[in-house]
Amino acid sequence: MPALKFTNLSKTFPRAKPLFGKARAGVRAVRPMSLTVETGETLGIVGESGCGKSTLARMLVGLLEPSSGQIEIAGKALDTADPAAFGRLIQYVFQDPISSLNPRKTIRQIMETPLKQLHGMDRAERSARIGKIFASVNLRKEFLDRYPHEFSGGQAQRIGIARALAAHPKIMVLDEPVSALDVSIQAQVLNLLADLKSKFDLTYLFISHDLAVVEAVSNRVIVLYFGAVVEIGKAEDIFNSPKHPYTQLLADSAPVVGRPLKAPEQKDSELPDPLNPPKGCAFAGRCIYASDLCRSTEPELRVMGENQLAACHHPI
Amino acid sequence: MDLINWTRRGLIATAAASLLTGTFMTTAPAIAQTPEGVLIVGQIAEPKSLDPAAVTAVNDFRILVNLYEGLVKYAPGTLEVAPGLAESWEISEDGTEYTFHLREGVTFHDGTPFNAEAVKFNFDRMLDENHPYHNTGPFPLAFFFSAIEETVVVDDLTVTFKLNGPYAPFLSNLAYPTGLIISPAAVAQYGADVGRHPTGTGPFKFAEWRSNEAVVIEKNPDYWGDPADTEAVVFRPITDANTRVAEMLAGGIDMMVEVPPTALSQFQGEGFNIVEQAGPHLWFLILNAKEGPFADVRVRQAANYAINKEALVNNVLEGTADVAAGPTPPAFAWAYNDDLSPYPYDPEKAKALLAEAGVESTEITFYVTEGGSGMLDPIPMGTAIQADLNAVGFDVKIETYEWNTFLGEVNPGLEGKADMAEMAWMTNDPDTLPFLALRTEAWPDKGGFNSGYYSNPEVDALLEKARVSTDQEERAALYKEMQAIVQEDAPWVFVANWKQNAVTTDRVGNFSLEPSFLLQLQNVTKE
Amino acid sequence: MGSYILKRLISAVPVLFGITVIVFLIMSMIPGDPATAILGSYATPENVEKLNRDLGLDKPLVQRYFIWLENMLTGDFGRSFSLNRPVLDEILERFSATLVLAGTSFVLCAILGILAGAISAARQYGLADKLITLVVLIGISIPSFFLGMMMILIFAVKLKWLPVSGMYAIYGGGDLPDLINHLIMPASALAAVATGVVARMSRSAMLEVLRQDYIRTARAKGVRERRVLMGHALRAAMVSIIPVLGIQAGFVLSGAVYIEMVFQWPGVGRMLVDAILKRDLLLVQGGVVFVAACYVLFNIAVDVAQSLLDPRIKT
Amino acid sequence: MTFLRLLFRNRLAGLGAVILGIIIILVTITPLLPLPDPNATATANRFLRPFSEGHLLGTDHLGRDILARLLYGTRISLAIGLVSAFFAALFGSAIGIIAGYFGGRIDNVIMRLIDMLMAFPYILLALAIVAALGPGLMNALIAVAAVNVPFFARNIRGITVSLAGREFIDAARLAGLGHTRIILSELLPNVLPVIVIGISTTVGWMILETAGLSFLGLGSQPPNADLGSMLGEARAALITAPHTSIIPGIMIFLIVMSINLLGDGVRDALDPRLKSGALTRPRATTRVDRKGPVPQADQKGLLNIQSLETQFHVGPRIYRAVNEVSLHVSAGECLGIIGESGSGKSVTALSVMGLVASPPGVITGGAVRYDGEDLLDASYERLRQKRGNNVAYIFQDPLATLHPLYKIGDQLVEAIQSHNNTSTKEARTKALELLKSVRIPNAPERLDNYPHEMSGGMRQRVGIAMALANDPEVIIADEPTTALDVTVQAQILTLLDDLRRERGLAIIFITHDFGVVAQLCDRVAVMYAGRIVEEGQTKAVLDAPAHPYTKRLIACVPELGGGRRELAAIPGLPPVVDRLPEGCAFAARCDKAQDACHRGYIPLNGHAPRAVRCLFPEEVV
Repeated sequence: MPALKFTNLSKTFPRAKPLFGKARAGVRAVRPMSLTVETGETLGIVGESGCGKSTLARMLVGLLEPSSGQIEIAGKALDTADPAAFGRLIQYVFQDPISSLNPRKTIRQIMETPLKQLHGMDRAERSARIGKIFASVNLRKEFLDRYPHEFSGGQAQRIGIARALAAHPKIMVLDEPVSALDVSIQAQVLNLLADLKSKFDLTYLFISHDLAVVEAVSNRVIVLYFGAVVEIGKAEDIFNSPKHPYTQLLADSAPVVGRPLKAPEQKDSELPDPLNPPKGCAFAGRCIYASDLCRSTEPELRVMGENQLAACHHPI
Repeated sequence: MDLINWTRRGLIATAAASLLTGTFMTTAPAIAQTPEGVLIVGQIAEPKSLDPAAVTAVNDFRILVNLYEGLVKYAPGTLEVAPGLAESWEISEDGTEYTFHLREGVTFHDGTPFNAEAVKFNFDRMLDENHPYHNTGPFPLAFFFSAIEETVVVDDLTVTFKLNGPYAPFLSNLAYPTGLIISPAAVAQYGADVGRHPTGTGPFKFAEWRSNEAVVIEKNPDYWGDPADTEAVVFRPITDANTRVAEMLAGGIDMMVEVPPTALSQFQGEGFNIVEQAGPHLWFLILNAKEGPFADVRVRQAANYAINKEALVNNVLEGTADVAAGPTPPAFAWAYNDDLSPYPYDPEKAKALLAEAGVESTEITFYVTEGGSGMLDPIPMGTAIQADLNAVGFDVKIETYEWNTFLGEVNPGLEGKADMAEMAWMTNDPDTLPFLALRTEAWPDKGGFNSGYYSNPEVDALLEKARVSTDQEERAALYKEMQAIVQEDAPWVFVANWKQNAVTTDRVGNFSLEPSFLLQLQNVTKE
Repeated sequence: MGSYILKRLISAVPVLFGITVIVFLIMSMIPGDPATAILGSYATPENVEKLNRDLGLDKPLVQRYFIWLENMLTGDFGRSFSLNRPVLDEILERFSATLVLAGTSFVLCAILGILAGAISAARQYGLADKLITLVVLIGISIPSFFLGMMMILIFAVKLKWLPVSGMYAIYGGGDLPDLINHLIMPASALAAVATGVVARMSRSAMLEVLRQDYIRTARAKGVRERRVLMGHALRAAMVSIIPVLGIQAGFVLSGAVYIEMVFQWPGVGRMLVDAILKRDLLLVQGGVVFVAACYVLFNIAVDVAQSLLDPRIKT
Repeated sequence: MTFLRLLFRNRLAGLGAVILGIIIILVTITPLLPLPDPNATATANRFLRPFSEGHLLGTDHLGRDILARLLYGTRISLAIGLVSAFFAALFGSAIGIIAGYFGGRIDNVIMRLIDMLMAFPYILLALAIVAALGPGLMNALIAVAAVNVPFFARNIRGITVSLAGREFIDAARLAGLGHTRIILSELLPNVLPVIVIGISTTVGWMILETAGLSFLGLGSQPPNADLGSMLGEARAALITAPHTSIIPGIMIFLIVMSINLLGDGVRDALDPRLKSGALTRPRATTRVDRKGPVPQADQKGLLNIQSLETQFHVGPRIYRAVNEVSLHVSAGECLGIIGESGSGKSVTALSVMGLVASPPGVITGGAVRYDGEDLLDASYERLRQKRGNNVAYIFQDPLATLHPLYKIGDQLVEAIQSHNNTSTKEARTKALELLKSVRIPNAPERLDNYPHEMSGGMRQRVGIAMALANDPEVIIADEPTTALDVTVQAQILTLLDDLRRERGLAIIFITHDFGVVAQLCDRVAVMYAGRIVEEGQTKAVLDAPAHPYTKRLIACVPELGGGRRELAAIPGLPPVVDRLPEGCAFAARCDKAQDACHRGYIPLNGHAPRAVRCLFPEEVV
């Protein structure tokens, strides 16, 4: 049974109605997409700013009401009426570790909330559980009575992860969990996440803009562009043999030691305007392979090669 | 360094600017002296209207009497009735018909003639609900003339009022500003706005009214009598007493009325003249004779003894009032009972009376107003009275109300609300105050102002009788008897009779105050 | 921009409508009635009742409200009984006086306040800063009416530099110098607190802005420090100063009540206080709606100014 | 207690606290003082001047002792001010929090209502409330509190809106908290300081307003008086007996002033930015306070940083952000500085042109020589002429570093005109050329754009164009691509590389990304805890890192194409630069560290350009 399944999930943000004339079309942050995440899998979600990856993540954990579509966790459709029900199934780790911790609460208070609210534990149970979790994320127990501002980014992110673990979820959505951290700390946290996954039988949705990081932690990777999935594939394949030109562009753009500097695309290309989306393939304006077909018809996600899907009329 | 330079420059510029302002202020024509021949009067408020039938405030009357004239007027310096627009009059034997012979050749400021029709128009407008201009009202003091049954135009210069019964104060009421005659043509022309376009027959005619700045009246060159001695009079409403005093001291006005007692000492030096005049005014405390401690006459007397009225008039009011002895002010000389002397200040006696009465609770709720016509510093007065009463064993709690709320609370009667309330009346006839506020028939539920529910059949009888008597001596005797009884019964605490005051600069000549509290400026000069 | 202004104007309509309801409700809650006020000492319950009936005050509240509203929408604000003239005439006349006073004070407080705040920030902890801080502190700690009274005492009564009260000299005035002469004291007394508030706000806004990266950018470009402060920093600080100016405008307009009383300024504030005391319902209602409309309009103007200054605001 | 210490560090707040304290003590013990009855009238003794016998401050119009009345009046005024501020804050904050938290329609309706109340002239509103309720202190209190509710509501709503968007609120929802709990346990503690600040800064105002109402006769009932009604009562005698007005006036002034001073102090003390000195104005140039001797010029490179030391002095703490850093760059050369956050790389860069915010920054040693001239010694004007003209900067976040309110054309023109007396028209032409040179499409239209109207990549191009405006010889680029997407980053890096080659620019490029360094820089310096730990030709350093830190740092960066794997993390955290350990700063995290590493000074050794600061380097240099 898949851990998480969503069908036709989409989000459109309405825009203020102008004084005159009819209501304008909303901004389609996430176009209808369907996906299945297997139990125990790490699904990497990669894309540049504004591609809709955070919107998607927030819908999955119930922080944002989808405009359409269903979410199923462990075969059961999610009930939006009870926010606590979400919390026991799926948890979220935020990008900015400091701002996700209430500055006026001690770490203990922060940690206790999900235990109390989601699992109704008494004081002794909570204390024991917090001890276990803290041990597993390599945090010392004396940190519990300190306030968030006393911690470095890496420590704060561990606390964030610990809090998510406290809910004892099946699935964790990790939204750029390391992008605010220094590289030496980033590696610590990524390794920790990998440990926890096996230890607690978790399923990860790992969101990042950093291809190398995604590649290093994921089983499968999906590439988002302009609110839509453009490519899905195994982590080891997707950047080595991308099918979609956008994936190719991403791979080529990443600065890699030993690779000479070159501009991978035209110098004057601009991103599509979300307020005025182009017809057809959203990437057509930046794509060297773009044809008239691309500019008129939106490509569907198709299977290309083994276990690799891409939405492109002219795959590489 | 650039950084320091510019801030320094900024500071220098600011300093220069303030210096400039300074020199501007000093070199600017310091307060211009008020011009010659123009009298600037500091008034206590903006007039409500300059339609004599529509207003009730002395403040407004002070302007009106210079613009308008009535059939009769108060003789200068007295409250006696003297000819005005009517040269003479006859009263029928039974006292129900008054016939007036009008002065010839008088015209209104708009050029229309003054005649018997105009007189009839004026009274019908106030009294006849079907009169075409009755809707230019309301006419709050129309009841002064409610005795009039019919106004008859006998000929162009003769008019007769038919009354529904003998009514002694009628002539006196005609002399009151409500009886001033307005031009019918002006009423027809301006309708309800005629109050902003006053048109009378007086020695001054209306020039201009700038809201809350000034009402300007000019000499009427076509006046039938002696022309005014100033070119113009400007009435400036300055509601804040302190600002009024400051204006006077700074030379912005030539004359101010109702000088706050505390400020009087400022004008005792050179350059100013203080003018005083006692008038028919009584400042008193209504006592709730129906319930509470004051239901007992001894407690009411105790209150009269307990309050140090000498201290109030001499200290709080700085000598701008005399101690009142009874319900009738001495200004009504003919009706005043000289034999009465005020309750002395005798706290021991008060305590004794209180003990004798043996009231259980001496808790007193005391309504104090914040202002109001004739109220003479009501809050300091109230506070001082509270202290005096507390000193003999009362327990007085003050509640202050702004004047209109105060009237709304007091006029319907004190029952169930308060034991004592401040009040002041200025009247034009010895009949008015006791008739409206002391009779049993004048209890609030019967439409009177006897808010303390005083009731003494003897007093009732005396007052009814005095009202229909046409013989002044007989009336005087009745009033004097009434005063003695009322003083003894002490339905009120009789506190003060106001001596109205005014201050003028020494450039103002020939000015005196009238006992009627009106401000006749016709003969005033201004250098 | 035009449609933005229009949109703001339209959105102001419900606010104004709400204000009419509030003012009407409050006035109907006030005890005492106009009839008592008209009749004065001679108000007997009987007369009062009759007069109230004549004035149409015996009708149900809701009915009275809609009659009033309907008349007002057709431009008829009714007739003030305490002044015995049409409400609108009186308001228009008095409102211009208030605008002169409050407008001058507002301009004073804006210019002086921003200047003082900017200088203060630019010379933080320097002598100028300390001096300005001190003056500003005094400014915001003195009740304006007390300041006004003291000014009259010193400058008008003792020194005789300035006229005590009024808007124009009664005779021989009426020109601009005369008006300015009469304006100096009330306008500065009224502006004192607002200037202090604006200066403090400007100072902290400037300090806040001076920490921003774009100030460092400007310096890195080699822009002269004067321009950095008075151009870059002040302009950016204006974004947070302007809303404060908007609020201060409200305070100045409201605070004019005291000043108009102390200085006998023939303005609308004093008129409204009198009208409340006299229970002159129509005058209060009309006047408040007028003042409120003015305030709302001014705030729209502030928002428009803000959006002109700050292109990031969507219009 | 840090709060009190912070509070009293502000001497004016201390003064306010002292004055207010004295007043509060005085009014608390007032009933115990040998004072005459404040309500005892003695009208014959009215208007006694201050220092009269038995009446220290004289008597009022009824002969009552002013001192006694003043103290009793102050009690009332203070109580009213505090209580009304409290209630205004209570209701205002509740409304504000609800509106701000729920947003949408609820917010809209509430805020429209607040708008209505605010549009109602507040004195008239108070007056009407008092008229409706009747005069009296309680009613005046209600009125004053009521008219101030909107201001609290607006203020708190603003704060709440920004807090409600913060991630910890989302986190609380995921932890299963309902709205009420979130408001009470998550939002309120964060809003509370703002409310306290609001109260402390409005109590004074409330006292003024209550005084105003009392002045109009709507406050306390005789014989009691608060300060406002004392003033109101005394007004009639202002000219005759000014002391009766001036004494309560001064009292109001003292109370309000001391409350304001204290309120400012509270505000500053509760404001976390104060601790970091963020509310002090940065000077036009960084403060230079060199203790040691100035290093001699050694003719290296065009821009030569010699033994630079920059510190941050925050209270008693000294953060040694940059320690003995020597770097140089020649024309046409690109020098990379790499390091993690807090390593001092940006501070080094900003120190060059005196752009480190000061306070708290101080340059305490070394020299920065441009073409041989020591910039740390230069006058402000001399430095200003060099800024942008000879040495230009490109900063990290192009949205924050461009002025949001100026069109980019104007910002470019300004950069040009700061160093050249060109007409605006000429400068505009030049600006257009610049935009074209950084390859901005539709350059003529872009001149009239505001920064927020452009994408991140375009903004950074503008930043580069601005740096090029005066044809500088040196460009210091401080993480110019960190905030950008990879595709955009690639374009910007190419652009910079092209410019360097075309114009012969010397570039100092600061980054934390080895890939970027590898692609762009000729030489690289690695910084750790404020010091250079390794430097050399880029290829040499990357291929064979000598310092264990460098080596392990390279190892823990995942590289594209490596597939799924375990990463070689470095344990521990970098040291905080105000408590640097003796010896090697990396020793605590280094698996090769020995006792010697924890002792003494470890110099930078090697043969130029290669050098390493390690006793046991991985490679011999």
